[in-house]
Amino acid sequence: MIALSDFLILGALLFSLSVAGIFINRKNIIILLMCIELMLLAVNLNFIAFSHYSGDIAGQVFVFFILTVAAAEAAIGLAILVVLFRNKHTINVAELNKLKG
Amino acid sequence: MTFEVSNMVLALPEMFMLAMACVILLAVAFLGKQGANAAYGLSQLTLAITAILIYQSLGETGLTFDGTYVKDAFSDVLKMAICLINIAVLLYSTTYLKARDLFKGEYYVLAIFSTLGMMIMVSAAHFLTIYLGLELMSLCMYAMVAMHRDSFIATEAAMKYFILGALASGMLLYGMSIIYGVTGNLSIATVAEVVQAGGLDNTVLSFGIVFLVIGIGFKMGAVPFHMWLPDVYQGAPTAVTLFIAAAPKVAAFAMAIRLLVEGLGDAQLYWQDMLIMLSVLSMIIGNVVAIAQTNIKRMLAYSTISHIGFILLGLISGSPEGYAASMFYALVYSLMSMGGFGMIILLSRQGFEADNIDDYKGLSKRNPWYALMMLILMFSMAGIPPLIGFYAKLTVIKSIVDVNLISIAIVAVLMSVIGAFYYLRIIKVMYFDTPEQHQALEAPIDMRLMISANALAVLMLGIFPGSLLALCASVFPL
Amino acid sequence: MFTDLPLLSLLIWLPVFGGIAVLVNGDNNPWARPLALLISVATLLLSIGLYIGFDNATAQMQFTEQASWISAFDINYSLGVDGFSMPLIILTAFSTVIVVIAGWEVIQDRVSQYMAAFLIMAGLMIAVFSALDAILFYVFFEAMLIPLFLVIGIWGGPNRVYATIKFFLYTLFGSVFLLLALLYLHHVSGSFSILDFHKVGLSMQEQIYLFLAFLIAFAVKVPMWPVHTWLPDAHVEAPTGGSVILAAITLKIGGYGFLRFALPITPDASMALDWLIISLSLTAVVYIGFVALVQSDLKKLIAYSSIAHMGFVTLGLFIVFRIFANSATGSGAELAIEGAMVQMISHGFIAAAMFLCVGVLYDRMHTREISAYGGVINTMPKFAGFAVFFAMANAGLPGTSGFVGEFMVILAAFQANFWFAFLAATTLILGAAYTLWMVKRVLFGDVANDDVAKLTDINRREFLMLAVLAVIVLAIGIWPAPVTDVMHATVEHLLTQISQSKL
Amino acid sequence: MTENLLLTIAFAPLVGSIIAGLFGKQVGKVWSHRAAIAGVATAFVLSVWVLKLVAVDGQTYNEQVYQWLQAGSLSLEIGFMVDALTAMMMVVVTFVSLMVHIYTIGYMQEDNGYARFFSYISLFTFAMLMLVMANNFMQLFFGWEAVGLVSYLLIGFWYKKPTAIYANLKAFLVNRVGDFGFLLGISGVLMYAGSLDYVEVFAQAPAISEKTIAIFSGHDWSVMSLICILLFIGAMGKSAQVPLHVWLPDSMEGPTPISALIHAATMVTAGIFMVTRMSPLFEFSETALSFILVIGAITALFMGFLGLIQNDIKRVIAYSTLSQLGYMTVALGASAYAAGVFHLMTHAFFKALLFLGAGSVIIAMHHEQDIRKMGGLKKYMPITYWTGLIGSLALIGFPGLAGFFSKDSIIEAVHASNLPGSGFAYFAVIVGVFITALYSFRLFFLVFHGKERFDTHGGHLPHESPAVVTVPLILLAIPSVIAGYLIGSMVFGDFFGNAIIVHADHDVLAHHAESYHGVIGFVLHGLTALPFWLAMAGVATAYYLYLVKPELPAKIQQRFQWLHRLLDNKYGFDDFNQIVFAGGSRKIGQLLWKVGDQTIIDGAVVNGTAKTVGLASKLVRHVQSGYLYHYAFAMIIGLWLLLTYFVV
Repeated sequence: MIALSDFLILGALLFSLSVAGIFINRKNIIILLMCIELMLLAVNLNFIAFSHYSGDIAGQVFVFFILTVAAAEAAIGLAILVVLFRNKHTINVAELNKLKG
Repeated sequence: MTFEVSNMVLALPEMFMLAMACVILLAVAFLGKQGANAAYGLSQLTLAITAILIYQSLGETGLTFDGTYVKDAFSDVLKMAICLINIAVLLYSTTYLKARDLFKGEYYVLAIFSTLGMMIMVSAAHFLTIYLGLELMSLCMYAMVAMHRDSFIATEAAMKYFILGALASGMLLYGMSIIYGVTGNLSIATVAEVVQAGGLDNTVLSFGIVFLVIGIGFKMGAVPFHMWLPDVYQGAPTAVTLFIAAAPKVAAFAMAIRLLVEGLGDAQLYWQDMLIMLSVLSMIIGNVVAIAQTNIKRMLAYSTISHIGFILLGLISGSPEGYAASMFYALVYSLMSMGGFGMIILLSRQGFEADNIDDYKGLSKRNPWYALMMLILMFSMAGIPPLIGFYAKLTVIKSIVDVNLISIAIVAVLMSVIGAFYYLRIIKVMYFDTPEQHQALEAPIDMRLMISANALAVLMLGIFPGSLLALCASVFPL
Repeated sequence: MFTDLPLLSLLIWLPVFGGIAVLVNGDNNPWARPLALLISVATLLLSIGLYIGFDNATAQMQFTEQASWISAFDINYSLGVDGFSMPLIILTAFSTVIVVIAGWEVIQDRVSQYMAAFLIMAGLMIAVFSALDAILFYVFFEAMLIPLFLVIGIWGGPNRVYATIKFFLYTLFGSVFLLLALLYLHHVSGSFSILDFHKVGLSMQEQIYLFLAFLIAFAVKVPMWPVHTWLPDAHVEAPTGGSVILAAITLKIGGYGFLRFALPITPDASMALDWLIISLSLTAVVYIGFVALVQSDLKKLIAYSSIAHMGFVTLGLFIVFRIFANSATGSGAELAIEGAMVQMISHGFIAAAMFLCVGVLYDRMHTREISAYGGVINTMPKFAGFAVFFAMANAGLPGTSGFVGEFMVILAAFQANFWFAFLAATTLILGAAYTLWMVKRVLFGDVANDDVAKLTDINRREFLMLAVLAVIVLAIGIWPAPVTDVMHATVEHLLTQISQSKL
Repeated sequence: MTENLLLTIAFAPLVGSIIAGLFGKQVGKVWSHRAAIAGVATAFVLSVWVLKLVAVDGQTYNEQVYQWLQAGSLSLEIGFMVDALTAMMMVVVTFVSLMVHIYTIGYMQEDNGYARFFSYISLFTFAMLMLVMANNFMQLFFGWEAVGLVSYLLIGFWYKKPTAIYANLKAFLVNRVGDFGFLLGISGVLMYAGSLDYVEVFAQAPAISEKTIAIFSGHDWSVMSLICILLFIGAMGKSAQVPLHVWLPDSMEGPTPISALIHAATMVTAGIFMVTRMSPLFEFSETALSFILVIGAITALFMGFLGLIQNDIKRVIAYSTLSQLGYMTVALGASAYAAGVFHLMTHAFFKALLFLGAGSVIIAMHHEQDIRKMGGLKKYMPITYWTGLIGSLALIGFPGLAGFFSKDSIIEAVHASNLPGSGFAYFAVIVGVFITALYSFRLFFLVFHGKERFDTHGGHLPHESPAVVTVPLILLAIPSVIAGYLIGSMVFGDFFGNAIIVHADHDVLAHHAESYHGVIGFVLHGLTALPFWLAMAGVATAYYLYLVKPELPAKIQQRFQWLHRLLDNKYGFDDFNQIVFAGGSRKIGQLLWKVGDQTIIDGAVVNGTAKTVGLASKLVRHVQSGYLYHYAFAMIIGLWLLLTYFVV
């Protein structure tokens, strides 16, 4: 029998991983998008775990919504990425520094 | 069943707006070129009618959609405010877009959907509703920022905004999940009851609250979650900056109220100190860094950050007066920033963004009237009476003085003195320097009238702030 | 007869709306000047109505008006005057007329904006003196900065930007603490009425903090040493009219603030900290006296002398506690307070006159450097006559209003402590020294250079305004009773207020 | 005696002044001087009438004209008080003033400030009358400063002369130093008497004399001494007592009539008058009295020395004025107020006479003032000569002339005084007699006798001045001769009644009033007394040095270089003031301004703060690096902060 805390720890790990990915990765914006997806999944894991252990279905419903929104989010993100590439001909994070100060 | 249907009426404005949004979408899709004009007209119409609908239904309150959606005085006032603000915003931005062949229907579609998102946030009674509203609003805004496809900085700004926004909403969700875990509930009202009942694991609770606060802080743009704000404000086309700067702050404020006050009101002692940290940092960083700016959009971005610091003060006080004060401040702020960015649009034209402070040299000689309007707006932002900005500061500071947080009050007033400097610099440039270029204005008449009305409203509300203050006070019963 | 119409509101809003009217008339409109003059004169007449209708016998607020303004915080539009504010209101109305006349020919750029700024400012300042609601007071107290900021910035000298921003931030810095104090007082008293503030009881610690807040706010306005450095810069850069208003009215708001807020609201703290104010005031008198001696710029010199003269105001206001303590005869305290008031009023006229004199010279020579002048009396005898007269008034010569205030305060200071009087009295020497040395270098001697030789004597307009001022200065000097009689009752009331502890 | 009478006396000159001053251009020269003279003449005639009322009918007057100001229980008023002292002063002032007015017609003939001059001197007369007629300290101070103002204006009358405008500034400032003390004295009076009205204050005198004040903690001083000394400091300024005497010689830069009227006869004696008026106070403070005594003695003696080496005709007389003022002050110190005032009166006459005579000479010499370039004028200007002789004899106290009586009574009084310092004072006044005679006749001989050293401007020989000049000389000569005969009533009699209060234990006059048996006796006694012989010796020395052996003085000067240098730069007072006070205060000013205001307050604090904020702004903005991962990192920092602070 897996304890709730195990799920939570896993979720936390995934979350931390994705966050770390966002600010450690300096190469590729696609990776950032993946990290974001990962983060959402970590959250989903939390929700499901909680809803399972508290026997409340709402959490799992929430997850469905999150998944949908995540898809939309990814779409927008990729769209922006395309525009960006058209302008800059690169998707290197380190070159996004025109705006500063 | 009938009961259900009749109950749906509570959400009539949103449903109407949703329908219209789809209509506009189709119009843009099928009408092609003329689509833009139609879209513009329709969206203004939509906003106006929605405002009217809300006005009609004032006073009716209640829950619907299985308690995920609430209609109360608070939501009505804010939603109406959002619609009215956006009417002006669309008017301003249209001028801008037309001048730069960015005049496309998509802008309006996105704007209306985003507005819908804000309204949903305002009316949310459930974590899920909040999340959906938030995302609806944000996703549209990401797209709007990137709308100017050929602009480097716009796309860069969009990307930054998107990534960080997503990160923030991820954290918000994580926080929600924790709260859900602790309280076993997602409906704000029930969460509140559970928290009130107590006996929860405070560590975990505050752990969750931290993430919620981050989510709110990001949407509002509070230090240290503000990094996106200057870049986006500067990078986005002014029309979009205007849109982002005005109404969403109101929505974000509403989200803060829903989550922290209504949901976790009894956990106040946890989030109060966190907000104090954010607020003080925001006031200091915002005001100090703004001084060094030469780009007026960026300067206004930092000034926004400092204003957010002030808005948070009201929440910190944890009293109904305080919440009312914050709400007042949020509304006043969006009025002022609308005017500020509107003025930039007014003075800009094809190939000239008018976003450098030096572009304002000798404005009072070129066209004294708009210099005067800008002067009013700037002094108002600086919080000098008899302009509305002063009462905003007055009320929030009053609210924290009333809860004896004098030291924070002192920080606040000192920062407002530092802040006064960069607003004065704009006025100095407009009035004391000699003009460099003598281009006449190109803005159409409706734009001119609107901006004058906007600035004069700042003045008149400053002379008679009573009604607006009373309104804000009325939605937070003691 | 005057009490039945809302005189104070008229006094406030007539110039404000008049100013707006002038403003919308637009520049290069020939009517801008006459209209402005008309409005200012009308205001002056109204204010004289105030004097006529004023009842000397009572310390109650008179001509009171009450209307709800911001019901949410029960902030009211409540006005009223007593023996302290009434003379200052008249002074304001009068100075405005003078300013309008002074700018008649001199100002050619954006005339209507100039006139409008001063008219609006006049209204706001009258409102400051007549506001009985703390927030109302603060609103006007701050709003007044806007026109002054523009006046100095737009029509000012070469270094105006630095001066005007320094002036604005300096004063803003001071006044935000006033705001905090007012909010705190509302917190404890549950009302924004100043008169309620007078009644609310406060612990010593509260009083100390509140007093310090008041001190910062009003010390900057007065200005007291060491927060005085904005004044010389502002004066030097300001146009003549700006300097006149600055010296004649805005400085008085500081002194008025002490009378209206610091003393009655925090009597115990005032008593505990009077040594602070007294020492700062005496520093102002002596230190600034020496500084004024070495100024090479006419306006700077007069600005510094203003600071020194305002030192007498704050001194007079805060020696009363010591007089209570050790004076055999009771009249010392009244002397001190009334002396301070008279000093404020008289300084209003004299400083205005001095700045007008400098303005007259500056319009002709376009320099304020003392060294650029010399022997002006040869080419401008009429002007020299006035200049010497006002210089003497500035040096506190008996028979001029300049003497009255200083005399009263010194008499009173002796009753507080010999050394206070001793240091204060040094102004007899220092004041005479810097003023007359300037007179010697500017007016006397043989014609110094061709520019001076080319000077033309004052015209009818300049003669008029200087003559009017001279008459007033002389009149007050010879018979100050009419000025002081209106404040006896109010002073008595204040003294009873501050003599009973709030602890 | 009615209020209107007194008001007329005071304001007639003012009216004249206003007419001459404000409308001088319109009415023209002639009418301006007519107006002015008419005003003063009226004042004079009525003053004589008032004197009659007081002296003969024994009336006195003390009423308020109007209330100047009220504060609490204190009421400050403008009012008149007329008793013997006042009446006498009024007559002296208006008489001399009238003489000077007439004289001025001739003296200022060619000056284009003619009308202005008349308006000034009439204004002065008004101010002086207000001063002497005051019935309270406040009004006294009014007149006090007003005469100072007019003196300032008149010394700088020729405003193009650098020396003149230097002198008038100096005069005003030095006087202000005196007024500084005076005002403090008045404040003291108010504090301890609770009023500024003479009568009320004098009534309180005994009570006040009991009180003490701790100026420096631990040392209790007698309040009365403090007040009296402070008041006397005022007198030192006006009446040019060491060390505040420095302005008087320089004031000679003004036109000669002014030197006669203001800087010899009337204004400078205001101090003497004031102390006399305050005798009810001063009598209670022996400390103050001996302070006065010593100051007076120093002035009397050492200023006399300076007279010896001056070559400017007016400066010689100026120093003699200083020395005579010293005599009067000594008299006050010895409580011989009557004698002091008596000398004040006689001195007013003969010193005015001498000045106007000098003026007459100056006209004749075409405004040459150096006595070494004169000589032998006797035959050219007889009237000036004889009146000058009378004046000089009166000055040195030749028996029978006015100066003799007043000066002798002072010397006697000092002799009889037993206050600390009276010994020195007696020595000073005795030696003073010799010195006085010496410089007076040095001047006299150098100007009127000996060979003619002036250049005759191509044959233009000097000639007697016109009648408007000579008539006043004659009119002044008369009282210079006969005024002394009033001694019986004024000094030894009860003319002053209770205008002057003297305590029995130092009433020196009363003590040798006993030995007074009429004028003749006094004169005869004088012929045998030491002062007379000293005076004669002085005259003889002068005769020998400047007529018999004119080369001798130069030799002596060679011999006593150091002494001459010492006297020549007037004991170094001027240099000292110039360097220490004038220079010092400018240095302090510079220091406070540059360091205090500009460097510390503005530089460090005000602009320093601004700079700091600006700097911070420039630094902090670099945190906004523009890199996404930094932004994200910032958010993580925020998260970490919140977690660490508020969770664990």
